[in-house]
Amino acid sequence: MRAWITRDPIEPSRVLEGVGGAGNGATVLFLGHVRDRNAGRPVAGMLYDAYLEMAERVLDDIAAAAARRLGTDDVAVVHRIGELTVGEVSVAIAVSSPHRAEAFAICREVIEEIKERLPVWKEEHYVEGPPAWLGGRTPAPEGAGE
Amino acid sequence: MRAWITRDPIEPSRVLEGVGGAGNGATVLFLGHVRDRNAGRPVAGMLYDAYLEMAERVLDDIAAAAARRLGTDDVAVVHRIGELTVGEVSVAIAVSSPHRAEAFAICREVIEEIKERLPVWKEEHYVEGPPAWLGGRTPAPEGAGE
Amino acid sequence: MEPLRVHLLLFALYRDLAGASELELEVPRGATAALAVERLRARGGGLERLPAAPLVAVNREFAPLSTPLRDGDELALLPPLAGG
Amino acid sequence: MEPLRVHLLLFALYRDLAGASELELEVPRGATAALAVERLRARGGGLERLPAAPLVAVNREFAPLSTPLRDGDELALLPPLAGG
Repeated sequence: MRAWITRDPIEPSRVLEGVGGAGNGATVLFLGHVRDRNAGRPVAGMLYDAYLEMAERVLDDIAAAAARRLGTDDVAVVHRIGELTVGEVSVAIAVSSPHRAEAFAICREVIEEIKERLPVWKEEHYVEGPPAWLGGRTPAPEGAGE
Repeated sequence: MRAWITRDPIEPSRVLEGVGGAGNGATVLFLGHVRDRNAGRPVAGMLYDAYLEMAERVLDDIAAAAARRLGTDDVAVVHRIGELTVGEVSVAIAVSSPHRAEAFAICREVIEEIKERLPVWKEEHYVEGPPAWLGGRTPAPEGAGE
Repeated sequence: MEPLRVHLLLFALYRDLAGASELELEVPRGATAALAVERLRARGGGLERLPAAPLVAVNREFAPLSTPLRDGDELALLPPLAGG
Repeated sequence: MEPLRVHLLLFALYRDLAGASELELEVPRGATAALAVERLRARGGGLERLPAAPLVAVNREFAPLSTPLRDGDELALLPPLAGG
């Protein structure tokens, strides 16, 4: 199981190296990218800010919970922070499992958990006009009270 | 949109190169691997046989249908044939989409379609004892009559 | 009338059962894929071990066994599919 | 009694609104996170633009605003989360 936060470009092949033991028949990799537009407005890039020490712990917790569900260590997740340009990868999640249904389900759960719980924020930079912090989510009281 | 069948090892990074246009916020990559055991029996490797000319056309059809649903060309799929050892990748599917729910759903559909319709067969080679062709699927009459 | 010549392909388990991957077969005009399979099995020599109603493809398309054959068609007998 | 010293962290939009990313704050013993936020906003100078009931973390764990603070706690005000 590996979880980390980086300022450097994410290499999908390095994330895949963290999974794929011989007992697994399926690997699912998710990549999140910076899109070139949002709500019809041309986007130039995205600045990711994080509460780094907390984000590292939360990301580790999310990966550990996924590994517990899998029963193996075959989870790798990385989130990038800093300035990203259009098309760059902001988050990558790799999950391997004996069977594909579980690999798809757990990979999907990890990205949903990241969106729900990771203390990371993004400021969208537009081709024209001032940048704006994007609205996000507030964890449910259960999550906030944990 | 790219679909191909190969006798060479599959490089996930090459499959990812076929997708990920700037309008996309999400990429999902699926990899199928040869497992080290099946029904509790230690496996040494797998021989993939194909009706090559038909398999190339069917794989192309499957990728084209996925691209139509996406509305973009951001689908790449490759299936390997020949002799594979444990852990090697037999099939890889990459799908990019503006939103992650669609990328997950269409990637999953492509692997299900491959299992349902691709004229490929596999002979499992065991650590001990003679090899065996694995049982598979017969397309539904609708599929067979198309 | 001249019989039809059909080019027959066998894969995986069926190739092993038949001991051949390609065969030429002559069937009467108007024959269906089902009749071609019946004639093939009647040859014996291992071919009788092929199933009576396999999945087939005619000219690289899945096709019902009731499909009429034409001269020069490629008829493939396909074991249950196991890609992925 | 000595007041509590709390180390306050502000991120993203809240950092921009406050014009600061870190602040030291003194609050009375027995103060909750909610009271610390109230005192912070009362300082003015832009801090009044922070929401009265933000998401908070105490010592790097999400925590309810009713959480009592201890001396030296790290209290972070978190805008709605937007990772991924």
